[in-house]
Amino acid sequence: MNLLALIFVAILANNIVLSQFLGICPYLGLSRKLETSVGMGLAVVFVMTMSAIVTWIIDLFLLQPFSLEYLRTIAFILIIAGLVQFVEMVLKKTNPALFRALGIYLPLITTNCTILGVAILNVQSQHNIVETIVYSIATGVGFTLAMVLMAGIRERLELATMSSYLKGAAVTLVSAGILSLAFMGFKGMVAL
Amino acid sequence: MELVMSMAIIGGLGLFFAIVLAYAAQRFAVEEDPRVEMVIDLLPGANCGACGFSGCAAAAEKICCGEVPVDSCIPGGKAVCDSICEVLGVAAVASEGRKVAEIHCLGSRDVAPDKFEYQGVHDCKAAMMYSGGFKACSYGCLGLGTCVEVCPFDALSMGANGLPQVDTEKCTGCGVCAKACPRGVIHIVSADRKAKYVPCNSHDRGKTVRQVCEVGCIACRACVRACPNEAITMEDNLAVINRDKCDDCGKCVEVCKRGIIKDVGKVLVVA
Amino acid sequence: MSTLAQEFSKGIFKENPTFRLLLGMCPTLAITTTAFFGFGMGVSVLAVLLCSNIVISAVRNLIPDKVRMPAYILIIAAFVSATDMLLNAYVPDLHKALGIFIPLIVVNCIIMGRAEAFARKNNVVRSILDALGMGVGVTISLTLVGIIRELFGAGSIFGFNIMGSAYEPMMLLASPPGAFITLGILLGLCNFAFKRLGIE
Amino acid sequence: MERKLVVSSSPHIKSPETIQSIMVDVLVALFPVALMAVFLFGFRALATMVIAVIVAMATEAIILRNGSFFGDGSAAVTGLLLAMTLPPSPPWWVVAIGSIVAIGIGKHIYGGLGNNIFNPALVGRAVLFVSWGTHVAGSVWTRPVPFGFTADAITQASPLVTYNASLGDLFMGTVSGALGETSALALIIGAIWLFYRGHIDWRIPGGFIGIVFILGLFDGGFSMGLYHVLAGGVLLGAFFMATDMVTSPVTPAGKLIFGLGCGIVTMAIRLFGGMPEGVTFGILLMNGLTPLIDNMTLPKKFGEVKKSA
Amino acid sequence: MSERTFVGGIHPGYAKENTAGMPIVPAEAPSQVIIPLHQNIGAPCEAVVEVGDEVKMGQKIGEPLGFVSAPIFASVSGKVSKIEPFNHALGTPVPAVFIENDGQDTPFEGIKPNKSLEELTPEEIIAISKEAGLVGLGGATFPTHVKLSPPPDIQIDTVIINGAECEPFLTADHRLMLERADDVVLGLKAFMKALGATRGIIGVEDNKPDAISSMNKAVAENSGDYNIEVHTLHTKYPQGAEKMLIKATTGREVPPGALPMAVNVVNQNTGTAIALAEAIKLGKPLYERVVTVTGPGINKPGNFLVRNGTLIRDIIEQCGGLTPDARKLILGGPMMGVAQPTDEIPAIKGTSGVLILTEEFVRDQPIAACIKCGKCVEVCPMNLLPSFIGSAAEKKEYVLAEKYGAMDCFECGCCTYTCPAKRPLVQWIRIAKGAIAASRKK
Repeated sequence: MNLLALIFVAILANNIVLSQFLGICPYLGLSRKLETSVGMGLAVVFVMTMSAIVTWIIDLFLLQPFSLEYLRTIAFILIIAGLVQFVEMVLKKTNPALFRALGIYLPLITTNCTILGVAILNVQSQHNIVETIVYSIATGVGFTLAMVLMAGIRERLELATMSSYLKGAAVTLVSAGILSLAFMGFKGMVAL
Repeated sequence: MELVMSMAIIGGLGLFFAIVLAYAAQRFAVEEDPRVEMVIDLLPGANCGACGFSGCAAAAEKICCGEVPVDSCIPGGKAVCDSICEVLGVAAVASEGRKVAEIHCLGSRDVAPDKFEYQGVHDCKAAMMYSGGFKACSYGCLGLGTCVEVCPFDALSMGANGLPQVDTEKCTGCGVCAKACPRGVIHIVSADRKAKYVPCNSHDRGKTVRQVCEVGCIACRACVRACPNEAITMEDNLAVINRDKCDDCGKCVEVCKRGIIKDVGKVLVVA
Repeated sequence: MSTLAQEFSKGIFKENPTFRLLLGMCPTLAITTTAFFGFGMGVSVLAVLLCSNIVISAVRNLIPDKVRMPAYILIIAAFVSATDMLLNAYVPDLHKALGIFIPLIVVNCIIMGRAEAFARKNNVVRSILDALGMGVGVTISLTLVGIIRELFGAGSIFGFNIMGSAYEPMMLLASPPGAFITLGILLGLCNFAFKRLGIE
Repeated sequence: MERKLVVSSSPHIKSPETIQSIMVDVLVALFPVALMAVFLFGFRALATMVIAVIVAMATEAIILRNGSFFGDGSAAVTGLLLAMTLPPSPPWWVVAIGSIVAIGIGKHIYGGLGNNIFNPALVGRAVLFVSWGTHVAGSVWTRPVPFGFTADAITQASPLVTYNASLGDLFMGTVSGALGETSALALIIGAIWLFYRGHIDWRIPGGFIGIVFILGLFDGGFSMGLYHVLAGGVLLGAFFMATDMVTSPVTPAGKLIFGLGCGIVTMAIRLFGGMPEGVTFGILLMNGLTPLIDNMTLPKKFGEVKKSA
Repeated sequence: MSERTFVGGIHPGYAKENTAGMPIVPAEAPSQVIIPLHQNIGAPCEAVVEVGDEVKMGQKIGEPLGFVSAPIFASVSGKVSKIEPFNHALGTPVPAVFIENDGQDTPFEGIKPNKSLEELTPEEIIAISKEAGLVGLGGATFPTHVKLSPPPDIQIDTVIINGAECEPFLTADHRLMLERADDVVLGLKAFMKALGATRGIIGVEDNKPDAISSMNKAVAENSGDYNIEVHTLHTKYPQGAEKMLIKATTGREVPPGALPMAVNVVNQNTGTAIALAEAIKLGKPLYERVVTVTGPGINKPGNFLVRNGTLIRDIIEQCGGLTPDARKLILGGPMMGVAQPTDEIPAIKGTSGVLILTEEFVRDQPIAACIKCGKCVEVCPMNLLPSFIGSAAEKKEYVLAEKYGAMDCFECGCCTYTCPAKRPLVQWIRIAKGAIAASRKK
């Protein structure tokens, strides 16, 4: 039950984008088309889970024993950077279509704060390895959900006639704000 | 001890990933042409489609693998062509000069009336679907501004007289407007052309033209006879000035009964 | 010399990271509940940006192209860790408020972006000016968002009560949805203002 | 024939219905609800409604600058609907800001009527709820006093907090609550008018109310199912908010899914959430999902055979 | 019999009462007829007469230039004065034969009665329909003999006579069913024999009870050993559209992009059936047809037997001219008819009605944004999403327009009729269809 609550909170009540403000850059940049948003979402789920596991292990077996917690930021980002570059190479070879769709954002997944953020949150909240995996996947799914919702909205807005000043990031942010309002309904639904 | 450990851990991690990535870089190497990126940067990025591809990136790819000539980018003109040649390391080709769009109709609503009242989508192509367009002259500009809408360079605007005008500074001669115009009123011409031209598109016989427009060419041939350089010919009831032969002497302007041989600059300025 | 001045000023207006380049949006939304937090975050970013730009531009010719990204990240991460500790030591309140967003400065696109786009191609002097300009741009933007949200969301600016005691704060602006909506509207206003001022 | 003939695309006849006529119909449908609100809560309710409507229309007129105050009537509908979700007498400036937010942020940021993604009235209501919860939710519900135009306001907890109102009271509306949500009778009369005029489809309110009823059964049997339908904003939401044309799906299957979704989220918030009521959030959430729902429920074309596996 | 129908559709004001009670009267033959040489879907015709030739009524003047085409006949006797392009109902001028009427109406000597239906073979029936220049008279003008020649692997089992006449204002088919019911049955029998069909259906909307009883009577008297039923259809537009009519009468759905023969059905118009009956009984080719002249803009509406090539202006004059506020001239019905820029247009085989609308019908209403009310989705008989197609086409997003079903639209106009935002959906869809077709060709 506790794990279910963790999933629920990570996806809905404490959505990584809509209430924790992580991963806003790809959220604004890649939510223009449904296809890319799904692709990016899945890439994030994948990278996030992998990096969370690796960083959790490193933290437990390398940093904590030597009480080097202050090295977390630097060690984690190193791991994530390496991991992402690895994934990038594999993806480029095995799925060029997806690679092209994600474009410059795949290298920027390194600088996607959700990945580092979730890695740090995991060790900060002292999740065990199961919780870490569940939380990472759920957070990634929450990110995907927010992306897909926004992609749907933006695809529809493509056909709308609106002020050129507001088109793009501005109206996306406002929509995210209202979505975030709607997600507030889930607040307090599950006590962790 | 702590210092040593931190250095060891960070160093160790760095080393580990360096090795893994070095291996992966070889294992998953993907061949790609670095020149494509460079060519994309050189292209104007308007994605106007004048080259025949869906966008600048697609065109860059084709240019790099030599499938299309280096001067395929019409809006970029000579400057872009030269820099692409530089990137690709090929000899610069003699590209044609800069081109611009020219509007070949003077038939604003007051001089060229409509034959019926059109209601519906405000778009020239859409209007053409109903009885061939509402303007009595079947060759003249409908004036619904489809060309203005499609111009990727913001170079066309609708004049107060209901006819489009070209901002020759912004116009790149990409030809998107000419393709969009269902009546073929817009011609793409060399930017350093001679000034004189016949801003009419009508191939109707003189009698018909008189009925539908006050400023259309009636094919009276006066200009053809007057031209000392034999630069003017009558092509399908429309006077056409060959600008290679024209020397802007202005004799045709004097004899034209309809007063419709104009200097390019002069008709453009319509308040 | 005017180009040097431009290197500085472009970060404030023409290429303002927040309002023009849309970089580093996460902290812009998350920690701007008060003007002070926004200012603190801006200064932190400025410091990291300045240091990393200096180092990267200084060693730019030493780093092989293939591994430059990991190298940059390491450099940036080191300065972020240092900033983290400094904040914790001297302004613990701010440190607590900014929370996870301090380590996340590492992945702030502004810093990486400047390293990749500017510091690796330019000398130290230009890189310093660039970093200062961008950093000041970020600080101004974050503080501005913070001021607006604090003023309407709490009735004060930098903790000083402005609106009087009768004012009932609009809690929306202190909440996550308010952050999105405020920034969205500000962005629209900026686009409008920049267009009017002729800055594309 | 002195004037030229007109040529246009077929068809050459059009139904007399316009956006304005639809909006007027919605206003007419809201009339019994508004009347009931005044009857139950007195002139304060009337003042709230008038402020909301006037400010909404003024905001729209200023933004559009087309010289028409009433315009297509959608601003009046938005303003009135917003007022319906408010308690009888919030401070006037709360109502005004709600209307401004509803029209400005809810509608015109997206380019005006037809383009907005979220129900403007609910955007206004949600913003007010988050900003000044003490004025629009919590313990501000007034006990209704029929004909009690001069009586002092006595606050009373919402039936969704107490769970002890009688079904009869809930049906007539003699319970505390927002202006437009207490009287099921008035709402049903309004809804019948909308059905009669063909402006709402049964699927959205049907799905919404149906699922609320079914889920309510699990909360305590038949009477609890009815209680959940009649109490709070379910009927107002189902008949007037969720059916907002612009922000709900256009496909038949999508409408049903939309209604069900609204009901499920509403009940989830009611039963498990931190707030007594969840209609606003449920509908806003489903508004956000509407484009996706539309895309996933494209109707089967005439004559199209589903490919058998 | 229970009412039959389809899903979707609209109930516009039918406005048929002005002409429904008016018997068909022959229109005066004009002093000159102008007969366009392209009067059907498919290939045009080539003139087989020359300027100066004397022609007789019913003489062939245009020979088809392809299989999907039908010959064209002189509708008066007289002298060919010129052959040159002239205005055409489709918008662009096409070559036309001008005949000066000598007023004699001398019949062409080649016109002879054929054998009785019992003696004719299916091939002979098809040949007769081809030689008589029959085309679908509902407005689509698809050559009849092509419809009667399905590919050998398709066995048509049902022939449906379209007596729905769902277009508002028009009453030509209604009158024909009242006045010529026996010929309708004879024509249907001929169609069935030609196709080897075992079932004949006459579908009539229930707003024409007199036509239904008239048809029932004629079927009872004349059907013989043919299995013919009269179906009462729910009155709803577009009940008479091919696919909707088949759905309503047989329950079969024609797949998108396919022809009725895909579900073993052939549709024919009431007028076509009568024309075939006349061609068999009298040998008379198709040179005149019944046209409803109606609308609020005409002084004396009515149903007229109009000769091919009569100018609409001449017909209008016979009907007492136009009212002062007449502003729109439509050939066909108000839902799918084509507005004309001038009254100098000759009536042709496909001219089922002349509709004159007045000022109040042409008020140019501003196009508002789509409010996604979904009313167009409700009424679309093809189950498409007209509002989305329209919005996509407005923004020139034709790929999206195709996804929402632009290519399956047959332009019945229900969506535009019903749209409260007054969006020109059909026009946008038409533009999208053109753009999609063009991109497919590439």
